Amino acid sequence: MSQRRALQIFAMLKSIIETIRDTLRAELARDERVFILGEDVGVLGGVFRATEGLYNEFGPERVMDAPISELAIIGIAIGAAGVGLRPIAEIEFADFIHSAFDQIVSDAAKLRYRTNGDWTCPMVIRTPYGGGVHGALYHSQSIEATYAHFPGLKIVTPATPYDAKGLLRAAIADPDPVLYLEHKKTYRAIKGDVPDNDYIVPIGKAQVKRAGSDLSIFAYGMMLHEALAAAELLEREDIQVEVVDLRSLLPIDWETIFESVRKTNRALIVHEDTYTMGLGAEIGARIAEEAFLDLDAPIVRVTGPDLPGVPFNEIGEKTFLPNAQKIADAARRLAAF
Amino acid sequence: MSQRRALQIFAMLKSIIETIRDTLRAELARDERVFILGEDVGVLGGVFRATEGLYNEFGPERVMDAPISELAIIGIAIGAAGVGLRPIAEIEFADFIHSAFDQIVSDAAKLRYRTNGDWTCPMVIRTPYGGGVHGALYHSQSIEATYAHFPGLKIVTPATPYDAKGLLRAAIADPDPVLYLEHKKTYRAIKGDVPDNDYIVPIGKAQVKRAGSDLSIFAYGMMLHEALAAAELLEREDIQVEVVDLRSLLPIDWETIFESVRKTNRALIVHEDTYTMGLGAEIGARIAEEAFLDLDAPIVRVTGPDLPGVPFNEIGEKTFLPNAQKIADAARRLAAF
Amino acid sequence: MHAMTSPQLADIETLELAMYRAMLLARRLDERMWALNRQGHGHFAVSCAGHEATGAGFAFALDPARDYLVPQHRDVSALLVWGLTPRDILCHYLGKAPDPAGAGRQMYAHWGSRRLRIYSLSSVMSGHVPHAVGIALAAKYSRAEYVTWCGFGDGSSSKGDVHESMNFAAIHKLPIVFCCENNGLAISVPQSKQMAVENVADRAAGYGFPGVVVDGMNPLAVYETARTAIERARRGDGPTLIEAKVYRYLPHTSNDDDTRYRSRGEVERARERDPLKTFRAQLYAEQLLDEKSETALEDEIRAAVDDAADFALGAPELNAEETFKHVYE
Amino acid sequence: MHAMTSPQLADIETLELAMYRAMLLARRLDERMWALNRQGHGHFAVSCAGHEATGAGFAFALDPARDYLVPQHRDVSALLVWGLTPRDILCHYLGKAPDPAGAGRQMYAHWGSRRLRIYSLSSVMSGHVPHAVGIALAAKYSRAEYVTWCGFGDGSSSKGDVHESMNFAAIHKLPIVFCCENNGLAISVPQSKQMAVENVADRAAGYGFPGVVVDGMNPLAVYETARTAIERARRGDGPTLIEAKVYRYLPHTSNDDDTRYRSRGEVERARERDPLKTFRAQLYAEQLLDEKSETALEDEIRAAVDDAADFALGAPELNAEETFKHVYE
Ligand SMILES: Cc1ncc(C[n+]2csc(CCOP(=O)(O)OP(=O)(O)O)c2C)c(N)n1
Ligand SMILES: Cc1ncc(C[n+]2csc(CCOP(=O)(O)OP(=O)(O)O)c2C)c(N)n1
Ligand SMILES: [Mg+2]
Ligand SMILES: [Mg+2]
Repeated sequence: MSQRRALQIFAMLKSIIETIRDTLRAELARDERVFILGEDVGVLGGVFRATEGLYNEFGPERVMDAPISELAIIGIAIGAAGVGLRPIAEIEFADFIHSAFDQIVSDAAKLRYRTNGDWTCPMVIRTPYGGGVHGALYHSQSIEATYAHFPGLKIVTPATPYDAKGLLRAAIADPDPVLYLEHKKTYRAIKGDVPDNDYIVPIGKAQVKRAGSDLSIFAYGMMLHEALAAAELLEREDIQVEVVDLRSLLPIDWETIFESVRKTNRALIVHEDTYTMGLGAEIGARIAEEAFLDLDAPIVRVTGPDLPGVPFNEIGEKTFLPNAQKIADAARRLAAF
Repeated sequence: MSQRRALQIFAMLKSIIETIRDTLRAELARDERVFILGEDVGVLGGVFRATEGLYNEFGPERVMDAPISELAIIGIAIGAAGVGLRPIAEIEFADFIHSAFDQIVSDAAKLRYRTNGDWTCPMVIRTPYGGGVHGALYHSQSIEATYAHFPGLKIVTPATPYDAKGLLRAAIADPDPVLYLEHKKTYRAIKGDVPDNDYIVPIGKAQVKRAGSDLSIFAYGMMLHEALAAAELLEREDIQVEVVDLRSLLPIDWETIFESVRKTNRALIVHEDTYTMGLGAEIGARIAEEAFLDLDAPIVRVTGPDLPGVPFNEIGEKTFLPNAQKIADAARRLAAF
Repeated sequence: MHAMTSPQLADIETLELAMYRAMLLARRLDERMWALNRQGHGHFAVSCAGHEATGAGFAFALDPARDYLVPQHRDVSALLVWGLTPRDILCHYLGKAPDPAGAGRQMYAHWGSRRLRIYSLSSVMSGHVPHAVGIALAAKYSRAEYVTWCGFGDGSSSKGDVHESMNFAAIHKLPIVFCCENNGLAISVPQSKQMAVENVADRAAGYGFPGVVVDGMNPLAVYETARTAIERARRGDGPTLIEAKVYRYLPHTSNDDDTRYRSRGEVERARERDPLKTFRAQLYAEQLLDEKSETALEDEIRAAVDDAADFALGAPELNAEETFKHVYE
Repeated sequence: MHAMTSPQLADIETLELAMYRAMLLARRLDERMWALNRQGHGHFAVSCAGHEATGAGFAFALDPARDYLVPQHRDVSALLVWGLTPRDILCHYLGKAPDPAGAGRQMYAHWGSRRLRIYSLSSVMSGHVPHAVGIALAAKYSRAEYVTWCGFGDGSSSKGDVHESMNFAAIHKLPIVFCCENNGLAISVPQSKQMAVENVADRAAGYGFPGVVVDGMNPLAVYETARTAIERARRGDGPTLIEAKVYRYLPHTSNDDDTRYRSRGEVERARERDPLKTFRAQLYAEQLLDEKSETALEDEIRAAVDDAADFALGAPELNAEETFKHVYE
């Protein structure tokens, strides 16, 4: 295919941000109980334009601009969800969700359990996370590992437009609180086909994106694409890499992970988040517990380094973030083990 | 030794709560920059009596009662630490630290890094954590795993009076923010000898509490004592268990862990906190990465179950918490693997 | 004298007697819990003694058939009006399976019942205040006619949650009443170390809605103040902050020792304002109560508390299997 | 006319001229950053245009040799008075190694310099407010004579951090001045959707200290108001909340498009109140400035900005090795 033709096709595909917007629009239209609450989601249409046009279409009660009050945004959504609404709370950047940590882990995650199933919290929290856009320490964070420790919550993160729609619909339909994490670098960089029909992508199911026999890479979000790029590099060297998109981070689809390890006997986990106690910790430990005898080599993690944040400066940022090259290097060593 | 004599000795030993109080008193006396800020730390002397008598001795400026404002308690301590004081912030129960999550992870942990070492945060956060005292969901939580994900922080938890003193002194002397976690069930249940001299227990060093050759148990806080009890049970069955008290949870003393695994070739990790993404995740993954070839069996974790909280009801609480029996059962299986 | 109507009042009864009954039942349940605690039954008692008039006052001003209650932890009298039974309360106290708040998962005083429109509390002070605002937002959103009542203590008022919640409720003129039950203590910390103002109610002006101080030891005063605020909310005119000045007679909880931070003299003096005493005297003066009817009432209440204690002591525990349920749907 | 003294003013210069210089330098630096941004240098500009009078007004009322500044992100004019140089500011803008705020680790407008007593900012709105209170507490604790100045925006005032901080500062009568720079917007959210009141300053009464509204486009008015508050703090009488009404002329940041949420007409009308324009006219009227001295001033400033831009563009980057430093001591 010519480069020109490829660019034409790319232009026809949908971006993740467009997909999220269209899905939100459809859900607002479909269900009166659904409303959006967040900073700048209204007139501005969101700092990333995820809600562009929705304020005009659905009005200020369904697309509500909030004051800078992350705690209240989440807490109010919890209360409203309890009495029958279906709030979609937007946190402008994942880095600012920390102010609402208590509400999420003490209330949203524990409400059903503490009330013996009496009160529930069917809400979605959408938030952009991740680095690579010169966002520095406070506009680059990956927050999944922190929240993956709290039973009662669910966490998903799409890496493709198809999953962006399917997982968002699943999250809104879910009877429990779902953290829907949007890697901000994928918003416009990743495009794909998005069917018009009302499919969902079930929460808790990973997807093998590329089959391979030499080693398995487990990744999600933007890093899935870096892992796929690494796999292509390695194919030229005759290393056959299997790449699994986790998609759901709580619960994790252990069966798909173990099956892949049973096949390749080598596991490499990739995430952008820092190393110690990143999600790779659980994945590594779980494999070492439940698929130990299938392993022919140590677990390997390719992650951000144990630094307090991603620096603003480009060299600092590149130093911090994993990429296809760093993944390929680690995979090469693992394959040769 | 007669039971009576044993009880007499026990009465002469110091409890962890007494040790903490005495150490705080000595530090307040030694260094004018040290002050205590927290709810009910003053006239009441703390809900667990950790600061009993200090208000009378040092006055309301050095032992400050705070309003119910966890965020401000931590934030104010951060500011005061920056300009030369040595705050010891007390959070009444670890469960309520969540309101200050943003201050701890966005500021205390990142301040030195984001300012290129210019501004720093030499402060201590003391807080009682852990279950087994009928505290239900919100007076039983283990919070170490959440915070162990944030480089820039340090985390310690003593399991003995000796370490309670040595680690508290190390924490106060440390130029970086230290979370000093006190398992509330150990406060009065665990007693021991506490030397009068000015020793410290260095942050970042684990301790082999009991040598053994068949398997290694890694534990901390109250669970160290359950692990030691399990090891005694198993000794009667001729299973020789090595028990390591981690003491420092960030940074973790990997060398001591790997050395133990190299010796026993079997690793069992115990914590009270829930399973998924508990600290055992990092320990398990790290062993699977760096000591993989030393392992003769899968990693095993004995932890709280993946439930949103510890129930109030005693049966529920017992169902939740690990204990010597549950640890011994898992260790028996691991030794036989 | 006060022949006011209340949404949930049976015809035959005067409002005042109904209030007194709720207050007395709350007090007697409280006494029973602390007695059970001393006998080794239950791990954790939280007293409502001193807060009963406030609870009874506002509960009768609301309509439990439609309004939502997001209570303060000491609101036992209100919860009784709302429909919780003595059995519910003692099962909750003992953490037994029939406990409506969580089948024994929650500590005592962590209320909740969806059927009764009582929102669930965690232990985190003020964490429930934004939930109340969310419930009120849903009323406006759905054009439903209920009002949300949200209680919290003076200590709790210091938390940022309260600020963000009040501010949001004000912006959208939500149908909610905030009620600060100010007993002058956050465990041991006196009001002077919690804030530099005399009245929490004064904060309302900074959000743009009325703040009112009321004598929380007088159920009729609370009732009147609550009515005004509730009507304002129902009209769509937005929130009110009511500050009810109360006194906490017992230690913070059964784990506390209040002799460390307040004198017995202070507590004794406050006994003179005890609403159970002053309101009883008023009912006698108004001839709504006499020795005979009081004895009958006390007997009835004692029987209800006895029954509840027997029921709760004999009720099943949370079993191990149930412990694993209700993490997700 | 205003021959007031200021702690850091050189004798030869009037206060007004010094203020004007700081404002003009801030504005010209701002313009240069946005120009550099359009040319592809730097990723992120945050404008101070419209906030300069407030910054200059309060900075001259403080004493940079001893007082602490915990700034609002748009306080460039104050930071210049405080001792940050144009080179510092443009190195910070470009994230270069000589950036005093963090050697290129932080995004622009995340100030900090320990040497200059400027506390470090994160991006988290209001997260710095409790730090300012901590610094003020340390003054009282150590009987040191400094005052802490803490700025934040109208948007930031909604966060619980501000509530808890003001409440604590009030209880202990700390030597601090809170300054809300109210430009009526939190990115795109207008004040009417942020709060139901006209003045953030009105909240001070709920904490027990004075709240004052001042025209933040008038540096002398800000100076006077700040002086009163600072003197009060130095006397040990506690905090003040100053609300400076300002206007933000440019989009929120270089990533924002403000045409989506406000009309060009509104922005144009606000230009009439531009402090650079009105204060310049005043200086002309007071014969403190004329064409000749203005040209000299503009030339001097242009030279300083050119020098800073050259320096910053040529300055070294944060290197990979440095990236790993300063996690712990
Ligand atoms: C966020 C938080 N911090 C601390 C505690 C511990 N605690 C429980 S009750 C209480 C005092 C509450 O005071 P107030 O709100 O005045 O209510 P009162 O008990 O006096 O009725 C405290 C500090 C808590 N539950 N939550
Ligand atoms: C806690 C938090 N939430 C959201 C943001 C995103 N954000 C950055 S600046 C800003 C608006 C700040 O408004 P204001 O405090 O009025 O200051 P201004 O920029 O108007 O001067 C927002 C919402 C943030 N930085 N921090
Ligand atoms: Mg109180
Ligand atoms: Mg603003």
